[in-house]
Amino acid sequence: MSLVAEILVALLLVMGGGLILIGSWGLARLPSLMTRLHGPTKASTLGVGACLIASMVYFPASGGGWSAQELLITVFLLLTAPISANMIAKAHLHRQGHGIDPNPADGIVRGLPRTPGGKDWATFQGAANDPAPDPEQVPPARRSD
Amino acid sequence: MIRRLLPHPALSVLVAVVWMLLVNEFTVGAVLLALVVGVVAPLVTSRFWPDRPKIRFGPDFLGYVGIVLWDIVEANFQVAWIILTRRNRDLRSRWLVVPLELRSPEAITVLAGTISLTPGTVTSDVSADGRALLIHALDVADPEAEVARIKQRYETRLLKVFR
Amino acid sequence: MTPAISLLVAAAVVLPAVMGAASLLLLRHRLDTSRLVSLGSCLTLVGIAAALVIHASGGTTESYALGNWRAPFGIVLVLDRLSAMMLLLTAALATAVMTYAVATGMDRKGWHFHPLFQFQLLGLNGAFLTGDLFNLFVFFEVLLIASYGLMLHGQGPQRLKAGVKYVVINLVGSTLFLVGVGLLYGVTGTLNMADLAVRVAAAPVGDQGLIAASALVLTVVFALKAALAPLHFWLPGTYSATTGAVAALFAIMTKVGAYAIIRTGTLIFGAEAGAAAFVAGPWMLPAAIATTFIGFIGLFAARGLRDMAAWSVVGSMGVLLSAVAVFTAEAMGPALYYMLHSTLAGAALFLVADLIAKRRGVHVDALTHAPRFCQAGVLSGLFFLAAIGIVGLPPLSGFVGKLLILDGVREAPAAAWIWGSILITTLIGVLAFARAGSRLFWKSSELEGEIPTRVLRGRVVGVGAAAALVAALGLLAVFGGPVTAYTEATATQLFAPQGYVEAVLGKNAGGRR
Amino acid sequence: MTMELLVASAIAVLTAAGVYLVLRGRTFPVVLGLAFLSYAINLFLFAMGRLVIDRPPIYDKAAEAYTDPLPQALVLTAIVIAFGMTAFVVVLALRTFLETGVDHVDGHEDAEDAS
Amino acid sequence: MLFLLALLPLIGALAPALAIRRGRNAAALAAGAVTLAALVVLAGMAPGVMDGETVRAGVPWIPALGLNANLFLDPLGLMFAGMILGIGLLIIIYARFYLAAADPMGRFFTYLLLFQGAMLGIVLSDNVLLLLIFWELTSLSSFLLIGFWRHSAEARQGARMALFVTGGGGLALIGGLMILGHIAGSYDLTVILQQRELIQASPLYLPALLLILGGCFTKSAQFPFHFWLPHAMAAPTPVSAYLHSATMVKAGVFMLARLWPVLAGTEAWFLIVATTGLVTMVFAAWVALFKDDLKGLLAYSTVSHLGFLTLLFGIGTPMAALVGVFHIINHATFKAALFLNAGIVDHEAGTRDLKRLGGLFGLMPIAGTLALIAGLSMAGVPPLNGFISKEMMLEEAAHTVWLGQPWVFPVLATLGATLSVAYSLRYIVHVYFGPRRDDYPKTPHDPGIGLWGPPAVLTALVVAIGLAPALFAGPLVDAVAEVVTNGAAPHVHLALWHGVTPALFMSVIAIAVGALALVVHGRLARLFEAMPLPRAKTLFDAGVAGAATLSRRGVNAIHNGSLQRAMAALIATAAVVGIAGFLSADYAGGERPGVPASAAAVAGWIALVTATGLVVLFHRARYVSLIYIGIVGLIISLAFAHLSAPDLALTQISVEVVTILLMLLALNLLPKTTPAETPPWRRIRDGAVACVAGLGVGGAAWAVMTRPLDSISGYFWDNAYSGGGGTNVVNVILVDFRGFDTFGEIIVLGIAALGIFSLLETVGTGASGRRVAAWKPDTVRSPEHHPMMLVVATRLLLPLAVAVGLYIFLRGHNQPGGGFIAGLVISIAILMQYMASGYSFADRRLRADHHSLIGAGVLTAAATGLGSLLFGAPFLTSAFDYFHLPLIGEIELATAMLFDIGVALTVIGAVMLALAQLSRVAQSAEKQPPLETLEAMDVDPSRTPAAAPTEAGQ
Amino acid sequence: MTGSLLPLALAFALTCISVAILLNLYRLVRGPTLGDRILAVDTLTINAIALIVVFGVAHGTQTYFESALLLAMVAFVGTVAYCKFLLRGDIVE
Ligand code: NA
Ligand code: NA
Repeated sequence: MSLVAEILVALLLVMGGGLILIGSWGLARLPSLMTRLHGPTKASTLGVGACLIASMVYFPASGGGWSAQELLITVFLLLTAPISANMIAKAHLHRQGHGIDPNPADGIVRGLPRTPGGKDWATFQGAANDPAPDPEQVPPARRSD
Repeated sequence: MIRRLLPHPALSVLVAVVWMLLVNEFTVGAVLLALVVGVVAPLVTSRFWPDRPKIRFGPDFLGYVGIVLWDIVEANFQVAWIILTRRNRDLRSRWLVVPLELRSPEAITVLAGTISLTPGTVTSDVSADGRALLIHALDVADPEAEVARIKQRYETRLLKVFR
Repeated sequence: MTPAISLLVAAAVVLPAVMGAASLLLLRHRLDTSRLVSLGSCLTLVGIAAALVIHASGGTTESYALGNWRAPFGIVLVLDRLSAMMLLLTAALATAVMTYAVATGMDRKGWHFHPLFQFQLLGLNGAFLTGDLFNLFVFFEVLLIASYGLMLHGQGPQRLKAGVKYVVINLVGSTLFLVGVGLLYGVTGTLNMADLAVRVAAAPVGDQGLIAASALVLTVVFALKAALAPLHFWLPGTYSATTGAVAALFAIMTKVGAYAIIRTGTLIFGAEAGAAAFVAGPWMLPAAIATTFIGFIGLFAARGLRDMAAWSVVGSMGVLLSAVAVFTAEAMGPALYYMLHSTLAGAALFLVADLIAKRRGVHVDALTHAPRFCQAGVLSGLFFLAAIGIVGLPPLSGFVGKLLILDGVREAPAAAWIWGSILITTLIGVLAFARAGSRLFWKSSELEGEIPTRVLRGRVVGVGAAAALVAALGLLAVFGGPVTAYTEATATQLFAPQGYVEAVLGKNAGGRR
Repeated sequence: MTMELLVASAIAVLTAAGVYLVLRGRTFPVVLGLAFLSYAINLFLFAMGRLVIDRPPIYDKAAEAYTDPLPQALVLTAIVIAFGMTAFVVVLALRTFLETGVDHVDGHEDAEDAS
Repeated sequence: MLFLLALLPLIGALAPALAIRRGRNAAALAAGAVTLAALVVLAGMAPGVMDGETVRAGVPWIPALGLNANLFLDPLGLMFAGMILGIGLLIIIYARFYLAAADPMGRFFTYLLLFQGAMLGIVLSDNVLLLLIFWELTSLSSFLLIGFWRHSAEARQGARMALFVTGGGGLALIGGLMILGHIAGSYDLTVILQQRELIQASPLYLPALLLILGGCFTKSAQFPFHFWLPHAMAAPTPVSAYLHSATMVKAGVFMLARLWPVLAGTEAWFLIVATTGLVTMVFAAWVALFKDDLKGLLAYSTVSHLGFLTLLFGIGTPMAALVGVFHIINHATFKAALFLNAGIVDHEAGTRDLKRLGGLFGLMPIAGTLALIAGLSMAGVPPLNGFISKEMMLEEAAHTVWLGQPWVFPVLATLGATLSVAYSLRYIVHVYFGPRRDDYPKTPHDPGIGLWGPPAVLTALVVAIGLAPALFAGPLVDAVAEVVTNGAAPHVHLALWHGVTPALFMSVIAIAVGALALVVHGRLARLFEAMPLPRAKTLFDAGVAGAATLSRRGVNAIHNGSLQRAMAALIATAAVVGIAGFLSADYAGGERPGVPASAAAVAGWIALVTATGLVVLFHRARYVSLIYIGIVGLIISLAFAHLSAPDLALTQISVEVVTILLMLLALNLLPKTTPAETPPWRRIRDGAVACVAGLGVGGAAWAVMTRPLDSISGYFWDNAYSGGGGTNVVNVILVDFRGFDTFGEIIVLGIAALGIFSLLETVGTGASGRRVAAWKPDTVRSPEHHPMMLVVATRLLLPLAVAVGLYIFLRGHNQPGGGFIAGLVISIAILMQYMASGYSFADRRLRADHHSLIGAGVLTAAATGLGSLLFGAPFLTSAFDYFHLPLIGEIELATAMLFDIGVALTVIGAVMLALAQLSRVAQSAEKQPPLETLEAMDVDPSRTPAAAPTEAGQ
Repeated sequence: MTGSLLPLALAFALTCISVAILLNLYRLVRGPTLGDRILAVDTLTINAIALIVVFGVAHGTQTYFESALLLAMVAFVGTVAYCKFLLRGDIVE
C-alpha cells in the first residue's frame, strides 16, 4: 500500500472514530433530547461515512478489488438518519406535549411555535382532512399556549 | 408498453446502480443482471408508488446534491465543535418554523432530510396542513436569518428540481 | 437397502410433508378433498409402515443417506426394528384418530386441521427415523409446533390457558435439548448418533464428565416429553383441555420422549459409553416409580373422564419408564410391548371420553350422575374395556404388558419397588375407574329421562374408531406371541448397537458422496 | 481476558436472565425470558464450534485456517426455529389475554401463591 | 376338547346377548344350552380323568413371557368344573323364572356365562399366568353381576367393594405366583407343582406365600377381608347362589388346594392359613347368628364355611386336605340350595327379613321341606352330607396343636360348629315355623317348578351324599385328594358313622348347645348389639373416601396447574441432574489457547450485560424492556460477525427486527406493565435457580471452548465446493449436507404461521371478540397515523430493499446470505410499508396469498428433494453445473438454489402471514377505523388546494 | 512509517467506537425519556456499523459488508417501530 493511501486511510479512520466518539459524547452530555438528537444524526453519520470511505480506499489500495459497496451503506444512512431523527422527535413532541415524563429542557412544555397556517403540528393534529381535534384531546401541557 | 415495463425509469436506473454497487463487479453479465433487476424491482413494487414525483435530473439536481454533501461535512464539524466546547447553559437551542412553498411530499421530505443532515438543525415535525416545518436548532443566534438561509439555500433549489 | 425399501423409508417422511403442504396450498377451502387426502395419507402410511416392519423384522438395520451424503456427514434415516415399529404404531393410531376426527366433524372446528395433522405425522415419523441427533431436535420441533396447533384446535379459554403452559414449557425444553446436543457436539465433534456412539465410547476420561452431563440433560428433555415426574406437570392440563381426537393422537407424543430415551440410552449412552453408560437409569427409576403412583393416584383428582384419561397417560408412562430405566434387554422388550399397548389404550380412552362428553349435553364428561344418554350401552361397554386396558386387567393387552414388565424386571435390583408400584397402582386404578364408571353409567340409571342429543355426527364411524382401538388392545393380547417376539428381538437389537453403527457407518451404509 | 471468558460469561448471564424471566408470572416477561434463552442457546451452540476470529466459513485462497461451519449451520436452524416458536407464543399469549382478560401464565392470578 | 370346554362359556356369552332379541326364553335357552354343552363335554372327559389320566391341551401363547395357553383337567379341576357347570345350569334355569320382566336378561346371562367361563378357566389352567388372567376375569365379571341392579346404590357399592378386595387380592396373587414361577423356572403349574423342595427352600418362599394367600383370602372372604361378601348380596339371588356356594369364593379355596403340594406343610403355612380359617369360621358364624336378612345370614355362614375349608387346608395334613375336598362339595350343594331357597322366600313373601317372616311352612311346604333338609345339612345334623364332613373336620381339629396349645383348635372348632347349628336352625325355625303371620308383603305360596326344581336337585344330592357318601362322593373325593396332596392322602372310606370319637362328642355338644342358643336367641342378640363390632362397610367407605379425598387434595396441591411451578421443576431438575452428572465422572481442563479479547469486545460485553440487567430489573415496564432487548440482539449479531459467522450475524440481525415488530404489535393490545406481585422469597428462589442454571450452561460452554475439537467438519470443507457447488460452507451445509434439517425448519416456520393464523382468525368471536370490541387505547395517542416523511422514505427504500434481498439470495451459496435471510429482508421491506403507509394501503397492494406462499415454499423444497428420486438418488440429493453463456460468462445453476427458493418463499409467507394477521387484529380493535378514508399519508399538501389552509385554519 | 500508522489509526478508531458504545449505554441507562433510550439504541446501532466496517479494514475482509448494510436497514426499521409505538400504540394501522 502506498504511503499516501495509508495516510489517507488512517486520517479517515481517525476522523471517523473521532466523529463517532464526539457524536456519542454529545448524546451523553447534551442537556435535552432535542439537543441530543443533533449529535448522532450528524456526527455519527459522517463518522460512519468516514470509516466507510476509509474502507473504500483501503481495499483497492491494499491490492484488493475496487469496492463501492460502502457507498451504499453511506447512502442508506443518509437516507434514513433524518427519518429516524424525525420520528424520534415526533414521539418526543407527542409525549412531552401530553406531559408524559416531562423534561422541560426542550421547551416543548413551555410551548412550541405556532404554525403559520393556523393548523397545529401534525403530531398534535394529525391529517389535514381529519376533523378539528376535540378540545378534550388538546394536550393539557400545551393549553396555556 | 415501455411505461408499463418501466413505471419509474429514474427508479430503475437507481436500482440498477445500487445493484452494481452491491455486486461490486463490472462485467457484462453483472450489467445485464443489473438491468433486469432495475426493471423487475420497481415493477414488483410499483403498486406501492401511487404518485410519481416529477424530478429534473439536470444541473440543478447535481448542484443541490453537491451543496448538501458539502454542508453535511461542514455541519458535522460545526456540531462536533459545539459538542466539544459549548457549555450546556450557553447553548442557544430553539425552535424554528420554516414556512414552505414546496407542495409535493417528496420534495418536502427531501428538504426536511436536508435540514436534518445539515448544521445544527433537526426537522421535528411538519404542520398538519403541510405548509411549514418545525425545526429544532442546536445553537442559533438569529432564528430569522437561519430560516431565511434554509429557504434560500435549499428550498429555492428544490423548487427547481421538483416540478 | 433395496430401492423399494429406500423409497418407502423416504416416503414415510416425504408423504406427510407433501400432503400437508398440498392440503394447505390446494385444499384450504375444500374440506371433503382435504379429508380424503388426509385419510389416504394415513392409510398409505399404515401400508408403508407395515411393509417396513416386515422388512425390519428380518433383523438387519439399514440406513438411508439423505442427499446421498454418507454418514456421519449427511443426515441418515435409519430403519431398524424399533423405528419401523414406531412408524406402524403412529400410522395406525393416526388412521383411527383421523377417522374419528372426520366422522365427528371436529376437523371443521378450526383452521388447518388437516395440514397440521399431516405435519404432526411428519414430525413423528422424522423423529423415529432419523439417525442424527440434531435432526432429531428439528423433528421434535416439527412435531411440537404441529402439536401446538392441534392442541389449540377449536380454542376456547380453557384450551388457550392450557396451551400457553404447554407451549412455554416445551420451548424451554427445546432450549435444553440444544444444550445437550451442543455439548455433545462440542466434546465429540459429531452429530450422527452412530458416530456419537463410536466417539463417546472412545472419549478420553477427561471428557466423560461433560458427556455424562449431556446425556442427563438430554434425558431430562426427553423425560419432559415423556411426562416423567417431576416434569409431568404440563400433561394433565394439556391433555384434558384439548379435543378428544387430538388428545388421542397425543398418546403417541409422550412415547416420542420414551423413544428418544431408549434410542439415545442404548445407542449413544449404552454399555460402551464409559461413565455415561446407562447413566440416566438410576435417576429415572425412582422418578418413574413416582410417576406411576402420581398418575394413578391422580385419577382421584380427576373431575372428568378426560382428566382421568390424562392422568392414566401419566401413570402408564411411569410404568413404561420404570421398565425402560432398568436398561436391560429383558426389561426393554416388555417396555416396548407396553409402549404399543399404552399408546392405543390411552387413545381409546380419550376417544371414548370424547364420545361420552359429546352425548351428555351440559354434563359433558364430568364425573357426576346425569340422565341417560344416547348410545350409553355401547359406550359403557367401550369405557369398561378401555378402562380395563388402561388399568391393566385381563384380558386386554394391558395385563399382558404388565405381566411382561413384572417378569422382565425381576432380576433388577429395584424389582421389588417396580413390582410394588405396578401392582398397587393397578388396584388404585381399578378403584378409581370403578367409581367413575359406576357413577357415569350405573348411578345415572337412577335418574329419569334421557339427555336429548343434537344431531350427532359419527354415531357409527366415530364409535367404530374408538372400538377399533379397543379391539386393537385385544388383538395385541391375542397375538401377544408374535408381537412380543418382535419386541423382544427389538430389545436385543437395541442392546447390540454394533449393528446400528455398522449399518450407518459401515461399508454397506448408504450415501455415495 | 479471553474471548472465551467473555462468551462463556455472556452465556451464563443470558441464561440466568432467561431463566429468571421465564419463571415470572405474566406471559410478556416469560416471552422475554424465552428470547433470552434463545440468545443464550444460540451463543452456546455457536461456541461449541470454538471461537475463531476472522476465519469465516467461506472459501478463500488466502486463508489457511477456517472456523467450524457446522455449529453455524445448526445455530441458523435454531434461530429460525426459535423465531417461529417465539412468534407463535407471542400470539398465543395475546390471544389468551384477549380471550380471558388475564395475561398470567396460569390463566388466573398467581396460582402458586394461592396454594 | 379342553379348549372347547374352556372357551364354550366365553364365546357362548355372546349367545344370550344376541338371542335376547328373540325374547327372554331364547336368552335363557341359549345360556342353558351353552352350559349344558360344556357339561356334556366335561362328562365325556370325566371317566378318563377318574381313571387317573390328566387331560392336557396347550398352545404357546406368549413364549417370551412363559405365558402358555396350557390347560389340564385333573380330578381337582374336574370336581370344580363339574360344580361350576352343574350348579351353573341350575342357576340359569332358576334365574329365568326369578328375574323380573324389566330386568335385562340378555345382559344377565352374558355376564353369567362370562363369569362361568372365567371360573372354568381358573380350574383348568396349567399355567399360572393364564390362571391369573381368568382369576382377574372372575373379579371383573362378578363386578358386573353384583352391580347388575345398577339403580341400587347397595349393588353399585357392593360391586365396587368386591372388585376392589378380590381384584386387589388378585394383584397380590400375581406377585405371588410370579415369584413362584420365578423360583420354579416356569410358569407352568405342572412344572411348579414338582418343585416343592426348591420352593420351600427359597428365601422368596415367604413373600410368595404371603402374596398368594393375599389372593386366596380375599377371594375366599377370610377375616379380615371378609366384609365384601355380605355386601355382594345386593346381587340378584341367583348370582349370590352361584358366586357364594360353588364358584367365586371357592376360587381362593381352589388355589389353596391347587398349591397345597408345594406350599403346605410349613410352619408358616399352618400358622397363617389354619389360624385365619379358624378365626374366620368362628367369627363369621357368630355374626351370622344375628343377621336378620336371610341373605346376610347365608353370606356370613358362607364366610364361616370358607373359614372351615381354609382351616382344613391350613392344618396341612393330607387327611385334613381330604376333608376339605369333601366339604367343598357338601357346602356347594347345601349352600346353593339355601340361597335359592332364600330367593324363593324373597320372591314369594316379598321380604327377606327374618323379623317379618315365620310360619311359612304351611304356606310353602315344598320350599319349606327343601329348606329344612339343606339347613340341617348346614347345621351338621345326620344323616346329611354336612354332618359327615363336619365330623371329619372336628376329628382333625381335635388332633391339632396350635402353638403348643392342644385345646385351642378343638374348643374353637366346636364353638364354630355350635354357632353353625344355631344359625342354621334359626333359618329354618324363624322362616318356616312359629306362628303364621298376616302381614307378609305378598301372599306366599309355593312357586313353580322353575324356582323349586333347581334347589330340589341340590337337596337331593345333599341327602344322597349324606346317606351314601362312599357311593356318591367317595371316588371323586379320593381322586381329588390324591391330586391335592400329591398322592399323600390316605384312602378313606367315607361313611356316616365313624364310631365313638372325640368328634362325636363335639358334634353332640354343638347340636345341643346350638339348639339352646336358638332358644335364648333374643338375649344373645341384645348381647351382640351391645358388642361394638366395627362396621366394615362404613370403614371401607370412609377409607376409600378418605383416600380419595387425601389423594385429590395431595394431587391438586402439587398439580395446581401453575406453569411457574412446572417450569421451576424443569429447570431445577435439569440443573441438578446435569451438574450431578458432570460431577459423577472425570473432567480434565482443556488446553486450547484462548483468543484475546479486544477493547471493542469488552465494550460489547459490557453493553450486553448492561442491557440484560436492564431487562431483568425493569421487565415490568414492558415497552422499555423491548428497547433494551434490542441491544442484546445487536451485540449478539456483532459477536457472530466478530467470531467469523457472517451468515449468523445477518440472520440474527434480520430475525431480531422482525421479532421486535411482532412484540410491539402484540404489546399494543396487552397491558403495558407487569404488576408487582411476586413475593421476595419467590424472586430469591427464582434468582437462585437462574444463577445455578446460568453457571451450569456458562460453565459447560467454558469447559468445551477451552478444549480442542476434532470434528467432522473437515469433510464439509473438502466437499462443499466440489460436491455441493458452493463456497459458503455454511450455506452448503444448510441446503445440501443437512438440507433435511432445513426442510424441517421451514416446515416449523410454516406451521408456526398457520398456528398464528388459526389463533387470530377467531379473535373477533366470543369473549375475545367482546374484549376487542370494548378495547380502548391505554396510551395517549397522536392523531397522526402515517407521517409524511416516513411514507415517502419507505417508498423509496422498498425497491432498494427488494434489490438487496435478491442480492443476498443470489449470492448465498457462495457468500454470506441465502434464502432465509433474503426472505426476511424482503419481508422487512414489505413490513416497512405496512408500518409507514398503513395496513389497508399495503395489504391492498400486496396481492399474495400468504398461505399459498408457505405451501408453495414447502412444496418447492420437497419437489427439489424429490427430483433426485427420478435419477435414482436419495431424497434431497443436489446437483449443480456451470454453464458458459456468451457475454455473461460462467454461471452456476444448482438445485440447491431451487431449494433455497422454497426456503425464501416459506419465510416470506410465514412472516407476512403472522404479522399481517396480528396487525389485522389491532385494526379490528380500533373503534373508528380511519383506513378507508385516509390515503397513505396524513399530511399531503399536494392534495390540499392552495386556499385550504386559511379555511381549514378557522 | 508504513505499516505502523494504519494499525495505530485502527486502534484509535476501534477505541473511539468502543468508548462511544459505552457512552450510548450511559444514555440508555440514564434516559430520562423513552425518546432518549430509543436514540441511544439507534446511535448504538450506527456505531456498530462503524465497528463492523473498521473491523473489516483491520482484517482486510469484506465478508461483513452485508451485516453493516442490514444493520443500517434494521436500525431504521427498529427506530421507526419504537417511535410509532409511542405515537400511536399500534405500529401498523
Ligand atoms: Na427453540
Ligand atoms: Na446462508
